[in-house]
Amino acid sequence: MVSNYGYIGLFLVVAILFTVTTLLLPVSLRFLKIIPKKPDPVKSSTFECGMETIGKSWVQFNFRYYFYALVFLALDVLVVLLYPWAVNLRELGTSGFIMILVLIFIIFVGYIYAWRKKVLEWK
Amino acid sequence: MTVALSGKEIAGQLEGKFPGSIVESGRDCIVVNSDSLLAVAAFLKDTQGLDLDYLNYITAIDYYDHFEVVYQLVSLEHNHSLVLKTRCYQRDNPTLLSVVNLWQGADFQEREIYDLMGIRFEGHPNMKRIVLWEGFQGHPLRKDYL
Amino acid sequence: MALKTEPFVLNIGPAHPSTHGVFRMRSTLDGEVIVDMEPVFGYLHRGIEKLAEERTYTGVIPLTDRLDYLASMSNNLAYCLAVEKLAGIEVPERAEYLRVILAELQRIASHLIAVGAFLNDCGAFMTPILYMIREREKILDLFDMVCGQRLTYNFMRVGGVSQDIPEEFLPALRRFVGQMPGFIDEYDRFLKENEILLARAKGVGILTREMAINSSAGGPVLRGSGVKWDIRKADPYSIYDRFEFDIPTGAAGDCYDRYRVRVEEMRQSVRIIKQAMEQLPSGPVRSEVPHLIHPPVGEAYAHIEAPKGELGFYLVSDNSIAPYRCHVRAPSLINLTALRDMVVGWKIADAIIIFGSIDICMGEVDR
Amino acid sequence: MEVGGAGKYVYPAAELDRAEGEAIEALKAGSQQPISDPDQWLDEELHRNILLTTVDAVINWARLSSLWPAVSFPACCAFEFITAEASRFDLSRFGMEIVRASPRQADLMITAGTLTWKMAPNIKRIYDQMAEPKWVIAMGACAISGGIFASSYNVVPGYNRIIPVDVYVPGCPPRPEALIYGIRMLHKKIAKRSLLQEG
Repeated sequence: MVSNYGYIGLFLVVAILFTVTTLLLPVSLRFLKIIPKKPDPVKSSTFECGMETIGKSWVQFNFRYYFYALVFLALDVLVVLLYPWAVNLRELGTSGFIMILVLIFIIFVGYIYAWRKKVLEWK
Repeated sequence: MTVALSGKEIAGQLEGKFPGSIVESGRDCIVVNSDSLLAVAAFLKDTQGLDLDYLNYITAIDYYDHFEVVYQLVSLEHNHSLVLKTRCYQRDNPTLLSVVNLWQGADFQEREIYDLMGIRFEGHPNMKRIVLWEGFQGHPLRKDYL
Repeated sequence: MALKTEPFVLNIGPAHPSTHGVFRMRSTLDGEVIVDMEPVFGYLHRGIEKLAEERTYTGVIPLTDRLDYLASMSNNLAYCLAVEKLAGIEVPERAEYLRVILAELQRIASHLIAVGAFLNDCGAFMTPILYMIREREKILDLFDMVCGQRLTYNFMRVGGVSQDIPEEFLPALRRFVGQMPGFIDEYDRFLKENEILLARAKGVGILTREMAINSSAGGPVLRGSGVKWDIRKADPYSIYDRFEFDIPTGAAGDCYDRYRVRVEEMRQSVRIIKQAMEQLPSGPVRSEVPHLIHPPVGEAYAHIEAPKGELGFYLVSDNSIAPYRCHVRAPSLINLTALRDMVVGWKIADAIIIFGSIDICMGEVDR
Repeated sequence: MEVGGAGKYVYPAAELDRAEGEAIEALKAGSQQPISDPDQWLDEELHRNILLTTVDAVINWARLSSLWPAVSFPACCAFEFITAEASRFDLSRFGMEIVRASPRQADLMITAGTLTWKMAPNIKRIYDQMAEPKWVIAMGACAISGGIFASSYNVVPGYNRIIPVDVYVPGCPPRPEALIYGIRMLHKKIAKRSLLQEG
């Protein structure tokens, strides 16, 4: 049992190590003066095919994009939860299977509701 | 074989409808004075026997004392074509009537003639430079452009 | 309840991977849907028509190479036809056949890039275009054999062709003409009923028949809308009346029809090259034309069916060694007239495909 | 779904064009003299100390073997560059097969094509927005000196009026082999680079 948690601990350490190095690498290289640093205002302005941007992009756009995001979020969480379950399906046995069925059923009800309300149709 | 309609025959028909609009009619082209251009063009486009509904190209030539604008019109069903010319004599701010409402294909070509040759087309929805930028001095394709 | 949304302006600008060169669409967007679009040109305007007025008639030929740099052979052919019509110069038989073979090879090469770039815009990233560039390399080798250059050939002269073809050209051409239909069938097997391509291109960017004629579109754009108009049949120039080939036309005038028209045209071009190869006579490749031509005072307009549409040269001469005026009827610029009406109402992804299906070349648009 | 408030964020086209025109005129006035090429450190004797050479070598090797080109394709040379990228001449042997649309991820600008005054501010802006260290290959006769169009009223006689150029590749258009030779010369140039003079 301990070795299983040991694996998770190892996985956690590697994950943290990886994120920290990728974040700190450019900072340290810049500190060691390997990466040249020449900031100028044009370099930090947004790139729009070689032109200056026109007007503001913080504008009010269509509300339906929000529905897309919501439906995606629901189904994405379901997928994330399915992965670990699918990996060790045999150890969990039928009780694990029932739990997952309940979870899928809940998300399925939400999906049917969104479908009936014609959320994704673009009027 | 695209038959080039003979200028004389078409000029004869036009003389009846639009008296005084034909300045000169060569072997395969008609020269129309500029203010009756739109009427003649509409007639050429809509009459049954001619229906020249395809504007092939518009170009302008600078002959020092006058500009000559050449339109080639083609009819896709009858497979015949006609060259229509107008002349405008002012040098500083030449203007002509735009044929965009008859043939939408004239849109960019007229803007390009304005940009490079300096001939303004009245009635064009978007009459501004097409290939050069707004602050450009002069019109490059003119013969007296340095 | 009305959803209040605000438009914002986006530059699908000059340095954009899918605008086939330096073309800018200043589009006003409402969310993803294009409300208004204004095409902006001029980023490659080199003033070729002004430069042509300071060069001799033969000196203008290298300029015409750089007009539509994907179909330089066709530009040379159109310009030489115009000067020959102006000066009344005869062209020997062998030169006529060589011109037809090279112009049709150039049409295949240009259509390969057109179709490849169109599929690239549809999202089939780099796969089809790499296949099609592989075929185009074979054509560029043939051109390399003939005139030593891969892109800007400067091969045709007033009164014929600059030099005869080497003897290994015909076997290589025979091998290419044998393989090419197989390659085109290969593309069709992948792409003809590909449901992604059908979903993305069918019914998108409809150019109706009347709008196509009214905005004087030409070439595959016009034929895609069902108008059977091809200069090689309607007004046969050089010796095109000796070959049989048919003209593919689309029905609905959407992006898929224009794509199908271009693929079919490649097959017809192979047919023409086969017939031209058998009837290729021997003899001189260039009539005696003085180096400095003095055409009589007057004007002439000659047009050909270039891969992108009707390419014409309108020359005015005043009996001097340089053209008084050399106007180029650029098919790409005129095909773009209807772009705004085809794009408004669609999303950005569709606008990129509609623009790709018109297949323009910026060297010709801006001249 | 009515589209309201159009005036607030959408500026009239004429005003935008005029602003663009002024930017072009300003740049045209300001860039009459070519910018000197950034290779003055190539020939003067380099005082390297031992410690840095291995670090130099590793970093230079890493940089030169993964140069990603930025999108700046005005004209005919673009298609020689695309065929150089394609399977026959295969630029991915040098780690260059991805052409980056945004200059943020690019460190090499291959200027394939004629530069006109209307495009000059845009090219300068893209060059400025590229991350350091960046290099420029001027590909084609038009990029070096305006080429066949040098006498035109709208052509910039050479990219070095606008941006500093590292390697010039002549030809109109240069064959892919010539471009690859130009890229190899840039690799040699990068290999000579040392951290001392950057600091």
